[in-house]
Amino acid sequence: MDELYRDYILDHYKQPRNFGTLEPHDLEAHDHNPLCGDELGVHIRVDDGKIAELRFHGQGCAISQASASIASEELIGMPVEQIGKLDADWVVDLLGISISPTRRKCALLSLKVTRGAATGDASWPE
Amino acid sequence: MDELYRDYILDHYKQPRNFGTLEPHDLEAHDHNPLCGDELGVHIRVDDGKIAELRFHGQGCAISQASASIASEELIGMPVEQIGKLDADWVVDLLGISISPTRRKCALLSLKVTRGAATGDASWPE
Amino acid sequence: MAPLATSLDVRADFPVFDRGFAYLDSAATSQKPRQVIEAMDSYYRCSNANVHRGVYKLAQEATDLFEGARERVARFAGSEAATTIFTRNATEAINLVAYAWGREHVGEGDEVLITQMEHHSNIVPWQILCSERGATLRYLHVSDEGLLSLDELDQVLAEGRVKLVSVVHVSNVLGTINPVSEIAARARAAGAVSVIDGSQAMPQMAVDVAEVGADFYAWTGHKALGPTGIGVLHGRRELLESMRPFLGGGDMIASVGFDSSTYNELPWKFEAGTSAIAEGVGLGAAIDYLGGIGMETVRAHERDLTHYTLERLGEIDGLRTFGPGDPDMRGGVVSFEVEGIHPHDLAELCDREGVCIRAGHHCAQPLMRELGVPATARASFHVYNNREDVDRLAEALQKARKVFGL
Amino acid sequence: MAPLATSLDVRADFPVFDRGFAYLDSAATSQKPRQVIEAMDSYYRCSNANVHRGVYKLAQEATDLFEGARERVARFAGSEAATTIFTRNATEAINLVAYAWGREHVGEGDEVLITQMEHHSNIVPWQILCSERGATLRYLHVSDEGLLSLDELDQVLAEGRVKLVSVVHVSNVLGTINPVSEIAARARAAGAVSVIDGSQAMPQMAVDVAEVGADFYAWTGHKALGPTGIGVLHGRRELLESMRPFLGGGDMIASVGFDSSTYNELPWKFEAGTSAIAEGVGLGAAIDYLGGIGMETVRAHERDLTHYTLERLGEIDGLRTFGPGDPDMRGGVVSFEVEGIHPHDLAELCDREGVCIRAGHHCAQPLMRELGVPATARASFHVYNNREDVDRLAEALQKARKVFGL
Ligand SMILES: Cc1ncc(COP(=O)(O)O)c(C=O)c1O
Ligand SMILES: Cc1ncc(COP(=O)(O)O)c(C=O)c1O
Repeated sequence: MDELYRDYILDHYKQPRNFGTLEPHDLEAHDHNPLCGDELGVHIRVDDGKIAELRFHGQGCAISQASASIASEELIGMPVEQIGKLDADWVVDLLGISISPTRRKCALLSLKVTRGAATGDASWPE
Repeated sequence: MDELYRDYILDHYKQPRNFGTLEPHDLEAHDHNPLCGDELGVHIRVDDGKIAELRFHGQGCAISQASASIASEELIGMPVEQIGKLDADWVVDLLGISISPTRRKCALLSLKVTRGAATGDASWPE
Repeated sequence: MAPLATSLDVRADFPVFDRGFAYLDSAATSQKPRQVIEAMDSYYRCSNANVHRGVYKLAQEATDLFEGARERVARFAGSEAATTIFTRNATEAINLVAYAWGREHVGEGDEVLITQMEHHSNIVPWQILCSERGATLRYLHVSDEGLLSLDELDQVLAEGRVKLVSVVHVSNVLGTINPVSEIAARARAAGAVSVIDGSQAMPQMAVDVAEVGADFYAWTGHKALGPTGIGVLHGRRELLESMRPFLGGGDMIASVGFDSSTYNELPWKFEAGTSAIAEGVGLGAAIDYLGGIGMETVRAHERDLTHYTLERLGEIDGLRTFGPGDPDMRGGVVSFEVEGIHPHDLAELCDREGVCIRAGHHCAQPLMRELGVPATARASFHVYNNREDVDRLAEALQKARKVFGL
Repeated sequence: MAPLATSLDVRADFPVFDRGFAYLDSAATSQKPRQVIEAMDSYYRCSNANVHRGVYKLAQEATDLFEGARERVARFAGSEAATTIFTRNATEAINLVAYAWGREHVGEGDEVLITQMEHHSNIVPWQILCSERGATLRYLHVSDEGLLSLDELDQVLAEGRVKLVSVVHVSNVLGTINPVSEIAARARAAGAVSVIDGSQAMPQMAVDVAEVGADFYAWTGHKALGPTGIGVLHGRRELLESMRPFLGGGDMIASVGFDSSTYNELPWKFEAGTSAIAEGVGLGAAIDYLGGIGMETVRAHERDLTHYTLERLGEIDGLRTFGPGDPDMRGGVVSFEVEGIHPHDLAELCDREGVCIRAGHHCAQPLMRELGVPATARASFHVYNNREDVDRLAEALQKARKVFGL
């Protein structure tokens, strides 16, 4: 089996969970990966300080899409104030594959926009 | 004896003929050699279509100063309309030394300003 | 299958291929032959000195090497030394025109006309100029086959507001070879100045800038088998002479007073500070190398590989190529997408097979938007490529489809 | 005679010396060690690809080499990668500030303050800026010993109109080492932005730009044992972030729309088009080489040679040197004149003895006017020079006097 393009990665890429838009929403952010032109946006509905609903949208490579899809399942239900504390390792561990330096930004884009929406901090997760 | 710095070259350098200014004068021009910063100006008094008097002034290396000094002796008495026809070989032959490409502009500066004064053509003699 | 038009076999001149790559990214930058690397090497080892003002032999030698290269580059391009300005790259060449010509001649209500297939380097300088001067930036459309329309050009020019037209000679995404001499002639007839971005053209076909007839022609050394750090701007003499300088500093002046300065002759008036000397020498060696092969041969080789690539990629399910179908109308670059696999993943999977292709927007985001894709994959060629490289690409793409379960 | 401070013996690293020259023109450009030439060579032979956007290994390798060099260059200079911008040369670095900062902040009635000892590259950009913006260019005086006066600086700043101060760190004619951190601090206190031209300083002494504390610090690769085609601008982050870009094109954008674009992060926002990649790699190797020797050692060596040169030249009748007498106050450059022999002739006669010196205005015509000379001769040093080179110079000068019958 492929090291990077594991079945579940391709599955999330082809059938991404929690993709689309959310109207109305409480939080949103949008960003891109300069390397390959991936674009990703997020809409979040907050309820009682927690992420009640979340939708990603945009286009990108298998890694960035799968990362968004997989992360979305963890993010829903999480207290908003916890989002700012999530770091790069959190996503990379979630993905469960080893990520080369070239693909790192693909993997981190979903967390970047989610943090951007929740905290306004648009820097790359480290 | 030195190939380039022959005695008569150094003699003209140290005691340049026809150097100074000329007031009043009929024609004048001023120019420089970008390579080494030599500056040379010329004042000319015309009488009956001929160069009656001529004075160079400025600062420069032995080659440019000697070239001006030696040329001045030929130029005085020459019909002004003949000046435009003088070419690079004329000066180089007058100097009587072999001029390397690097020193060519030094040798030609005096003819350049003289032609400039007589014809308005400020290009380098060829 | 079309017969091999030429049997160029120059790969041994390119040391990088010892690593075994199928390098298909020459539109981004070309590989360099030994001859170019050695020319720079030997410049630094034997003849290095600052140029133009040195009295000693070494400085004269360096000056002769550098200015000799300029003369050969000028001749190669159908221009002359005085109107052949060395810049850092094509981007700086275009910016030079935007700053030194544009800021003086483009004003409120004027228009600058470019096309939807321009590289960012031929977009952003004009955006900056237009926003500074209150002018409007307009774009000629690109048809579905990747072509410009001269009729549309005529219509826009007829409106009478266009001050400058800037068009790419060969598109780095579509491969389209644009009719640049017609475009330059129409611009001139309409009183507009013309700029041609020849970054992809000069490296791969015989270009005579005098024949093209544009006012400015820009290209870049590193795509033409030459070094990084050097580009070229050919300009029409009268324009260059009338323009104010761009960058100020050493070498571009005739004399400097406390309050003002007078400027040097062409081309040095536009070359401030110490030149890219070794890079000039390297570019001279590059065009010597290309001239040795012959630009007709280079072009025939690229045409052949493009043709073959279109054919081989056509065999792959779900693969779509962009740009003109006719290899006579396109340079050595093929952009494509494979349904169900993002270009980034394609490039990664090709890399695993030693096949180097590019994925992304190719510095042409407006064109990507027109094509309706976020990114494409792209294969591009130069003299060292052969059909085997294309075969390796086709195999890698088939493998990629398998990985993605397609 | 002062004892040899150091016994640097690195000449074997510099292939050009096989030709036997006493090369005393490093202030114009330095020679390059094998290590620098080989780093670029190996970049082209093994790792050449365009940087930043390539997915494949080769492109990643090239990016790592280039950006790795930037990080080392930044560290060498006491700066950081994000605020270390690669330009073509020091001249372009200064023009970048004049265009991107100057045009936005310098207006009618404002003043730009430089000094009489500036290189044309630190004069002409400001002349152009001032004439465009209706501002005034002012010059701090140079004393007979070749020094600036901080009192005069204070007085001019106190008048309250100075928006920008730009001063050379080490003069390429006088050798003077200026008190640049005092100057930068006073400029800041007066609300002016400061620029330091470190073209001659960075190559020959330990410079920590954070310690210098200026807003911008410019230098050039080819004088620091590095290649031509690359220069460096270190800038204060807040200023760089707030500035509009200078050149537009590929690589400096985040995204490009039809009408406008958003710009990339630092440092790339100021690097349009394909970078001088091999040159970056070469500059990285150059500062590694200098760092290996140690900048304290480099400085001690230059100081020693300067001292020795002042001593040896002092023995020659009719010879006058310019600049501070104290070698602690000057870098490795000695300008001089010999009564009765024009500098151009001196340089020619030295060349016959294999001694390379420069003659002319050294791109500092305003200073020449102040010194009251049309030109000077100049000897300058770097790590590969030794006392024997100076001895050869002294002998050549004596011989020149004989030729001229002095
Ligand atoms: C003091 C000084 N400033 C600026 C420069 C310009 O450097 P470059 O020509 O590499 O831009 C030089 C050297 O020529 C110099 O000596
Ligand atoms: C069509 C086109 N124009 C301009 C450029 C810019 O060239 P450079 O980055 O060398 O300035 C490129 C390549 O990147 C190109 O393909």
